[in-house]
Amino acid sequence: MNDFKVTAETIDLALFRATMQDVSCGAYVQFDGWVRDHNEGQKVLRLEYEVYEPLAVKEGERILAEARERFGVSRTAVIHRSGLMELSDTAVVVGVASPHRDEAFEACRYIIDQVKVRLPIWKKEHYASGHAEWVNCQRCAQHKQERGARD
Amino acid sequence: MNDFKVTAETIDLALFRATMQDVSCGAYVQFDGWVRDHNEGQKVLRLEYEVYEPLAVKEGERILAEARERFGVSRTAVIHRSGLMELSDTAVVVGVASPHRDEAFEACRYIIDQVKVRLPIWKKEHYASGHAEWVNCQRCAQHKQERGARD
Amino acid sequence: MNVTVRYFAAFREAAGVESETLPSKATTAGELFSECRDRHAALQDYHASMVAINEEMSQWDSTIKDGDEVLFFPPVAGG
Amino acid sequence: MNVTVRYFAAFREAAGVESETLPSKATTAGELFSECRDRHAALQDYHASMVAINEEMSQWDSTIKDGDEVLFFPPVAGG
Repeated sequence: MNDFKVTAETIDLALFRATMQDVSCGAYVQFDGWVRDHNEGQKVLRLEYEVYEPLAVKEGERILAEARERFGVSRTAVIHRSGLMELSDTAVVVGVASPHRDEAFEACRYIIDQVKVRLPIWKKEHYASGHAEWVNCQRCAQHKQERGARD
Repeated sequence: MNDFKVTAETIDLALFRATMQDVSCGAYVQFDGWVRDHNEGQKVLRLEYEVYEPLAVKEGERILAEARERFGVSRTAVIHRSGLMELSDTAVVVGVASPHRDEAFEACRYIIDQVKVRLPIWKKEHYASGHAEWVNCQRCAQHKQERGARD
Repeated sequence: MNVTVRYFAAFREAAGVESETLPSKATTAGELFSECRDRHAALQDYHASMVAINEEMSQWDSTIKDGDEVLFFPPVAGG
Repeated sequence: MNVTVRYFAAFREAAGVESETLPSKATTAGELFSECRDRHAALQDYHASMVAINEEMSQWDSTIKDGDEVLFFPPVAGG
């Protein structure tokens, strides 16, 4: 099973969703991360993701297994982009199908939070100023801490 | 603006998602309600939704405005099916776009919870036994109560 | 006074009619519902049900007046 | 002993190399990183960074041995 995928191509969202379909499930929650035009006051022109694929996939599969185990959801999948991306492109998609919606929301949230802090993936933002920078996820660091405190 | 729609046709999910795109948003959360093959131990063959459209749309728009107000999200939309539906059909889709994901998850959750308890929409399940029944949402009643206690 | 009542879903099936205009002495939507139960014994209680008056979601103790259209909504299950 | 080090993202740009095999006296991944900072002054501290040894996510106090491949991951930002 390889439900965590990395791709350098545009993510095929219709295909992704089709693979999540499950007649025993009443709830499907999907998170899409989009390339947005600003970050911390700077105008963003494009993004670049560097992914160390062997470990990103291995650890990504682990995250999905944890989500199924913890929340009892039926299906989980992620596709993460690598390489250069333009504004509004989908950088990551997380899908969770479950009989009921409580678990689907919780598992989807868990997966994207973990993806942001545990996987060897780096984001470089290219700004209108001509400058480019590797970005740390401020909010994510915070989430990690909060989760640490809860666990 | 009419972001809350009712339709007797199959929901066009690709079109729905395209209308949610927003270059100022980094997060998009979508909830799909699917027709599942069982409910409380009974095998379900198909579903029927009765919708009183004038008030469902009016109250639905109100729910979306509340979500934007409470959570500060950028875009919200819902399409709800009416009429006869088969297994795995999408009965409802909720989309929320926001600069950050916290708010997108919370607003999406808020909208679907409210849609389930506040709108003049009724679900009739047709069972393998030949029997058919108007369904009350047990979990929803519970959510309503919990929310009431919090508010 | 006369009011028009519309029944939905399980209420419609219990009442056996979709809509009816009837003379009423009720002052509230709840009282009107009781009168309708007298006409249609199969109607359940309005516990957990909702009511709309002239296309506005209302309360069971909302006042009704001559010519109102009152919609009886059994327990809902959207999504 | 000899180990192979791979730098990613900001670390690669700071080190100016993608990978290098070097002699080391380090017993832990953290000590190895310090040796690498001596070679490449632009490398930042490993605060909030991660390390993998032979394709397994590891800790900065994990033991390294001759022939290991050690991957230095600067602070990540998936999604």
